[in-house]
Amino acid sequence: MTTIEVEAVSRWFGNVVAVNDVTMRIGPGVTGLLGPNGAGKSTLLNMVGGFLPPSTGTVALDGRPTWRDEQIYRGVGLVPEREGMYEALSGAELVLANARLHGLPDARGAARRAIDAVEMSAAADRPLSTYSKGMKQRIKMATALVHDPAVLLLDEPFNGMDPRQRMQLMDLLSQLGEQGRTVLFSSHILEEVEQIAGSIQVMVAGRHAASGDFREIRRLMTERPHQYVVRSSDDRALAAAVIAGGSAFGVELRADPAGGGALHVQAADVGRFSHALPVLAAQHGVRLFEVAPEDESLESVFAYLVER
Amino acid sequence: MTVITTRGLTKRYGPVTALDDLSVDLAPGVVGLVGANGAGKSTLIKILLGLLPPTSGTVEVLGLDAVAEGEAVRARVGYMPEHDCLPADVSATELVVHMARISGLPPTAARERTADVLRHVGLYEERYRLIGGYSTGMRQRVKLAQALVHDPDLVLLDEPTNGLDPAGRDDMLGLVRRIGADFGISVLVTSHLLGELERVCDAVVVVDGGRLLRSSSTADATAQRSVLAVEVDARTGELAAALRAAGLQVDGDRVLEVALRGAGPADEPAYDLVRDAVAHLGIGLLRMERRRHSISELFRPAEEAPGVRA
Amino acid sequence: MSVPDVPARSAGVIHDLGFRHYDGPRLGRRQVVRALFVESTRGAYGLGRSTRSKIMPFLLLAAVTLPALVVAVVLNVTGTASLGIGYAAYPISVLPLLSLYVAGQAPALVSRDLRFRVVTLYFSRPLRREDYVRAKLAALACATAVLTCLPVLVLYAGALLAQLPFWAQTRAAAVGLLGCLLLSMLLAGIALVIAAVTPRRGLGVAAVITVLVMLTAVQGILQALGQDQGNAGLEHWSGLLSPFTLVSGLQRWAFDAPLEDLPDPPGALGGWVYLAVALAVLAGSYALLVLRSRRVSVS
Amino acid sequence: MGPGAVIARLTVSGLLGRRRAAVLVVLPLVLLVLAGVFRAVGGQDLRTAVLLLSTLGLGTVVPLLCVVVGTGVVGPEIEDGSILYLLSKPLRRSLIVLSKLAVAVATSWALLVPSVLVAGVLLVGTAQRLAVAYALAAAVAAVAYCALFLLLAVLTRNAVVIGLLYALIWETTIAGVVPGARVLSVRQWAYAVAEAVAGDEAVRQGVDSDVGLTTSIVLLALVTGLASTYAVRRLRALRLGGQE
Repeated sequence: MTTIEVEAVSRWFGNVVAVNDVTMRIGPGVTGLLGPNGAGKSTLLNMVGGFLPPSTGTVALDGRPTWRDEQIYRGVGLVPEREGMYEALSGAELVLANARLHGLPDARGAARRAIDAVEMSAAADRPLSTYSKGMKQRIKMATALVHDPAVLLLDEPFNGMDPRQRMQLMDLLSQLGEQGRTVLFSSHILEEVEQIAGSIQVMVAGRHAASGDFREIRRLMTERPHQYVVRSSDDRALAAAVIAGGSAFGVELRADPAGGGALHVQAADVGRFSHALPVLAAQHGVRLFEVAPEDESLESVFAYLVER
Repeated sequence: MTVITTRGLTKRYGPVTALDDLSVDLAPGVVGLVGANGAGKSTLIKILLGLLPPTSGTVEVLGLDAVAEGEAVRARVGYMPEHDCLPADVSATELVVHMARISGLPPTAARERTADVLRHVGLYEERYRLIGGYSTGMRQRVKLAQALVHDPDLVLLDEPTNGLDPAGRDDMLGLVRRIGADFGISVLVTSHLLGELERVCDAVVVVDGGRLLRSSSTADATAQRSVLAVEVDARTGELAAALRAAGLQVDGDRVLEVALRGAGPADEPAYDLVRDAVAHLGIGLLRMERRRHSISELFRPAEEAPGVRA
Repeated sequence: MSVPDVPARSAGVIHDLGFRHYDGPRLGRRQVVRALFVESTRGAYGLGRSTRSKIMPFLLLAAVTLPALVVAVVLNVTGTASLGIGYAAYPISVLPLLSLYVAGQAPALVSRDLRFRVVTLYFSRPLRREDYVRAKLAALACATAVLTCLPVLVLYAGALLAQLPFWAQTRAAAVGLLGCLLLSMLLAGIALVIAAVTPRRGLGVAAVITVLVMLTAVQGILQALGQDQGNAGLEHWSGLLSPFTLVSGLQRWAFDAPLEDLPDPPGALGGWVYLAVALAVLAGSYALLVLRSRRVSVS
Repeated sequence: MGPGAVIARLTVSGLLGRRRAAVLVVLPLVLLVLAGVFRAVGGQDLRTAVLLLSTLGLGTVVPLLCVVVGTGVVGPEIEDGSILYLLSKPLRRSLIVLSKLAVAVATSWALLVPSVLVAGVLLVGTAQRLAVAYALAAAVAAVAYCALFLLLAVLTRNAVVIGLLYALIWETTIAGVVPGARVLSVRQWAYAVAEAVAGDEAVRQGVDSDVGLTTSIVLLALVTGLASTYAVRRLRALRLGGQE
């Protein structure tokens, strides 16, 4: 059971500030490090992995700084984003080599168990150069799991994977989280993180924008001014009612590119609006076909978190 | 008039069959080519560009035989590769002007069209910086620009949103939409991030293991499923109970999935029942939309997908 | 009262900035290849590329031309009767710098397209693979020709300014320049064939330098051995091994250029063999490059 | 199989790519072929043998081969990021550098020592112990060169070009012009070793060096030691990722 402690950490390259005064504690379970491209996720992951010294502040595992201390890798597994691996070897040979580099007593057994855990036993003996992106990703996972680490760091593990491969990797990460390991992975795609990350740490432009359980953050986000799209049997009447009701400060009737129209509502307070809408619709006998938040995308969520 | 026509198109690399007897007719507009990694998407694109001879079958692009008249096809087609293909030590303008010249544009036209097309893809003053320092999003825009600069009749975009974050993805999809709609250029776009194809394409071709799974307009492919997804901000259990009491079939815990009878929206009772139940309980309606039958169901392992597979 | 019709001042107009189609002329294969040739030649001197890539080429150009300038100036100042160094002998005297240039630029022209997979953009256009090869070969040959011919021209200018006998100097300079052109083509061919094998720039440079340095070293040693052993055949045929001595041999044989300490093709037949080998190297490198470009898969 | 051996095996799999192996084999081959030609043409005398072994052998083949091997044992792994599999292990960085240096030295010895020995014997048999002298000199030079070029590969991405500039420009033209530069040239130290081993007749024929034997040995050891320790320090602080 290891905790990652990041205390007031900043990191800059020349005058480009990649990570700006970030403090977070990451305990066991699956944590998603979320943020748009260039938010500083990789830089932070590299510092946690001991490959980049923080410009200020400290990055430690259970109190032990990670920079320039190779002993931390007894308990840390790394899955890099880059695909560089010893292509001439086969998957099994690479995982076995990693096991031996860790000096494991039963290297062969550990390697076999790691390959089974990522379901790569069938193709393990083929050379890595013939592997697809998904297979390479799973072998990278095996190399990071072979010494049964307490901490697992994954940089954009889902990049370029199709849904099938992604679903398998998600199940694997969830299992690892349940085994009590501290799994920290970075991603810039909301859908992936939402399904498996118990808690998320959100970074935007190097700043620590939000942290905590994913649903908490979703709920926090609903108190902000919100764009909503509504389709109903009588948009014009509903628009009038909503404005009269006072729970929205802007309504716009816009034609859909795919035909038909929709009501775009700028809700002042989502709580009041979401309560008022069904009541108003019922009172005016307007049938609601669709009610959906319009700016669910990660970018707008974080843009909001930054402006706050 | 079809943009792309293939008949019995097959491509084998030794034991591996990349394309297996594929016959499609793609009309002008934005067509999505969907498939898992290794489903034969890139092989098809190489054959369309006349860079790879098929094992058997015929392929016609813009009325030209891609095998015999490959050069003529490549003159009228733009191609945006999936992988990175940009040199690091030149600027975007320099590269796109050069590629325009290689597509046969005279110098002045090459410069003017480059400036124009870089504006359309959203590259402004960064176009003069060296590509080595570009972000993923900017690199994708340069790749798109070089595919458009010589005013092709058809562009082949191989996973244009790969590696982009949500904002970048929305911009790119908007661009792909504009190419089809405003620029009047037919588009074949491949992807495996499925939600986006629904928003952009007029028609969808689904391939798996080199075989044609389905080819239909987007409307059919994402025919709205007969389920209404409802999300409220409190007392979801009570809402579910109320809806079941009103005779609706409901499952799911945080997001309720209310089964619809599939009849037209006019005489579907569920809408009003949900509206009144929520109003009666005095809770907030966060979301209510028909769960679009997203193409991803096609890819969930057969036994899990709820009977949607065509 | 009717409103006087206001004279139409310059009626404001909002232009449609939409995507404009192009229906102007589309150039043919020849102009496309010329465009690639011009761009690659400029690229070989870093023009149109980052400033960092301009340093090495221009540094070498200066290093190659400086000695010639010094000779020319000394010639005019001291008014000595003859040019210290013959035009034909000049390229050999700066052999390491020429080798370094082609070793540095060949990967920049070819390996760069392989490493960043820019070839995909080229071959997904109506550009034929052999046209790509022709353009790149011609580009490196021209770029190297600038490097080899400039100092010779400087010497020639110096000689004329010093009122050395015009016809003799012109003839010698012409022979020198001809040699430079042939040498540039040979070096370009050899360097590109080697650089095209690997996308790694560092390895490409190392491989080209290794081949050129080894060829020259081996030729020198064999020639020395031939002289020691009095084995004229070995001494003169050793010239075939290195592009530099191939060219100087031809200059001696065809125009009996003043290159006493360099191998001289033996007998009447020797010259033709030298010529045949030179042409074989050029044709061979072209064929190998086309073969390599065929095997490059797009995407 | 201990960690050191595993690192060696991974390094070899990265080093001997098809194309790099071709360059490595060509170099000693040229030396052997030439020795054969010399023998056929009757170049048995000492002077030409010294000429071939010192200029072509120690002067060209040894440095060029060591540039490719020295940078090849670590450069490719840093460039494509696979060095991470070594760095993310509880291994002392010195073990990583020493294992890689061992692979570089072993590879260069395997390619250089036998070919120089055979070439020497082909030329002058066992006269003046010439073959052994140059084989030993090549071996000693290879150690220093590999350590230097390995350090270069850890320091910079274009280690090969800089290595070539040192081997081809510094040690030949500049060393020729500037006597002082000879003191700092690995080749001169190697010549000193050859001079010590070879017979007096050979020394008169040109097997000599501007640097004394003891100084050469000390400098060779110093360069190898310093280069390796500095490589360890740089590898420990090797920064991966971030906004490069």
